[in-house]
Amino acid sequence: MSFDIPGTTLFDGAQARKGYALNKMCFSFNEAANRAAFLADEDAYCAAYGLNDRQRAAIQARNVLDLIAAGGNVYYLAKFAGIFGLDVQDIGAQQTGMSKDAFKAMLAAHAK
Amino acid sequence: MSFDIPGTTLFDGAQARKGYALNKMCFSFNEAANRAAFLADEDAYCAAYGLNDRQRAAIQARNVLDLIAAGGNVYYLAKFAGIFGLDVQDIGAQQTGMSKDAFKAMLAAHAK
Amino acid sequence: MAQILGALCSSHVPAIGRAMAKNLQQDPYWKPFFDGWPPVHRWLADKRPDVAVVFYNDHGLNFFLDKLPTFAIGAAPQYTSADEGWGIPQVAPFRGDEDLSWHLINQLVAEDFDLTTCQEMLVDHAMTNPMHLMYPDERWAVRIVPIAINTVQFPLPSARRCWALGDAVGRAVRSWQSDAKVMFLGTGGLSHQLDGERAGFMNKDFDLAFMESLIHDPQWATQFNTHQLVEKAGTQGVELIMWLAARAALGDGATLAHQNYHIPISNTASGVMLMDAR
Amino acid sequence: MAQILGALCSSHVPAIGRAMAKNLQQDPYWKPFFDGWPPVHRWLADKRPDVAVVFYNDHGLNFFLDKLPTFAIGAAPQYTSADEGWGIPQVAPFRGDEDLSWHLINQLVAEDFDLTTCQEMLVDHAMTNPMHLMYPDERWAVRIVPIAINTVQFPLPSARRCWALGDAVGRAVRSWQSDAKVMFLGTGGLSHQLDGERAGFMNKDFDLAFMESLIHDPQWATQFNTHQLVEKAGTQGVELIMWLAARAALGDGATLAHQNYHIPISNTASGVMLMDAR
Ligand SMILES: [Fe+3]
Ligand SMILES: [Fe+3]
Repeated sequence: MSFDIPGTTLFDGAQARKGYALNKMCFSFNEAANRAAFLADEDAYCAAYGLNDRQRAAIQARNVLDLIAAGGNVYYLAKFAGIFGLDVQDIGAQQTGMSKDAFKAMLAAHAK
Repeated sequence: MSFDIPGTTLFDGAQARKGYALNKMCFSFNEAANRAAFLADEDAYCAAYGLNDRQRAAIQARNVLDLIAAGGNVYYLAKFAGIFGLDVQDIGAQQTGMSKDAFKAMLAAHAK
Repeated sequence: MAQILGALCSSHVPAIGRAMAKNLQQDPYWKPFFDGWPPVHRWLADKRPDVAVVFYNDHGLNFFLDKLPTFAIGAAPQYTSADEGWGIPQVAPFRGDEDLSWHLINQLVAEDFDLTTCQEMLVDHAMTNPMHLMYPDERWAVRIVPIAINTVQFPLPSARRCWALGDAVGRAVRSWQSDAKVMFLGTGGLSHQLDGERAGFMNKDFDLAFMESLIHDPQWATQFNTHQLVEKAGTQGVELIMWLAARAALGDGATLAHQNYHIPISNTASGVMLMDAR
Repeated sequence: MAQILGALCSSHVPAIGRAMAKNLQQDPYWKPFFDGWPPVHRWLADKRPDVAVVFYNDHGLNFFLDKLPTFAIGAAPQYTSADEGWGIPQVAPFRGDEDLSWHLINQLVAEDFDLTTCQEMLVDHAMTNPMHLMYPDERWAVRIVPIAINTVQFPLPSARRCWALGDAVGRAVRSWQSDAKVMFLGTGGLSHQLDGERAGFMNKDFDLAFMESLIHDPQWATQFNTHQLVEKAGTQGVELIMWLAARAALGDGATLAHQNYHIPISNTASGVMLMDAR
């Protein structure tokens, strides 16, 4: 289902179907042991969850927009980002193509 | 909540609260490895699930009415009965105080 | 638009699976039950449904009391059976119809049904036995969408609410952009009780009245609250709400294609009922 | 009969927990946000609620897509937080109010809310942060009943349906045979979006209009469908349905006791709003 809110992908049934394996892997990162296992052998961990090539590439690139396009849900992806100590401003900056400082300035500008 | 259907305990919130540990243990019997672990060391298995004394005694006695009184739900208890190869007619006979043959005859009599 | 063929309702007790595994179809105990199925086989061969939306109840395989849904719907590409505690043999996996699953989820949530959606889901004897009875060779000719209704923990959804669910499912199927032929399956019942000193209870008069009502006065059973249904049909006899939901999905008017009623199989009064959509 | 004191609505973003862990309350970035809380502390000290019914959304800690409920309600003696993927420190466990949980389950299922009941349940930052803001010493003075509303996967329940849920919860609390003093908590929002090229979106005008509406035209937001709410408030701003449910639970009429609005904390327009029941 396509949507006419620019820059926005709603996580609907179509996304959920596409992203199940990816989201299941990211859900597993709630546990520290799983985060460590991912870091120890990223390829094996992704293979165990049956990621497809597109998902695997997006994980490898740590690219949030690609992960969303591959069916990722931001709530689970945030746990993946957490492995690298990235917060929501880091991933906001990455997705909007800004520096983190520029992204934070943009956020603050909404106060006006 | 008490109920006026004789010989019947509805599995409602009061029962669910009382029986959670017992039902959780019985739910685990979906898996063969857990059934084997129970048989290998019944005390340890019951302790791991935190059964109270009443539940422990009912499990020990393999007594379905006692298990229900202790908060057991028949759907999960059936998995416990399965460990011993008991079917629903065995547990029906036990609960009604009949021999299995007498219980089966009673069932067949409903056809009239 | 999708076409609705009819609804099949059937008991699902575990003993059926054991009887099939042991080839007891001609055994005197089982023959009156299995003799109810050839007309269903002819109907399936004739109508050739593509998809079955299955109203059933989980018996503590996929759901536990930590997350117990009133209404759960599968949205998985495949559903498998599993050991339920008795080491029973597994059957071949079922193919899901994800397109229909999501269409139903979208339509039903929009109509204020508070579904639990399941992209992964084990299905128990309440799915496997009726499917196995329909297709004895285990070559499932239909894709499925499972809809599980809580009968484990009270409060259960009322018969009235289950009718509303089935009605909404039926309307959603009719609005589905697909050339698929769809049937409904309602599994459970009829009267029986496994637990308590009342174990072994059955009620032939009520069962026959209920079956009759599905043709001539289909909302008849919605007059009863859950406690009344337990009183009349037994603690597990309340599974008749699956039949009610399947009948509701047919919409206005249904004609009886076939029925069979037999006491006892296992602890249960068994019923089979096949209805054509009008 | 139980007495309803009021409703507190608040943002819940994870960064709040980190700020509290680092004692940043007087830091220039955080001060405008934390300055919104002393009036809440005075209200709590004055009113002394016994129980909080908490409308919140799980962010993938307790629920996954294999069993994703539209509405889930806790019925546990205790609720604990847990690592959500960032190794955040856990807070003290929360005591549940099982009596109220089951009273709500019985009343709500009877009113055709298709709940998923949870006798065991982990609660995430959407529970811990607002509770920690209310009780900075982590000595929770209230027992809780958590009610989780799906905001993870579309279709979400509509704003209208969430209003109806809150309304039914409020009526059920008023019929609860107890001398407990009950408050409602709605956590989430206000406008923000974490995902996509639109990340960083906020909408001050809409947020202020929404907050104002809760006092003078409380069902105002129910005119919007979920897509409109995403457009106006962002993909995570839809969490305002928690505020709406909490306000609905108050019933007719509510008076504003306190409010605070500040941009930004983390990626979010933060709001705090305290309403007295009439
Ligand atoms: Fe059954
Ligand atoms: Fe949130």
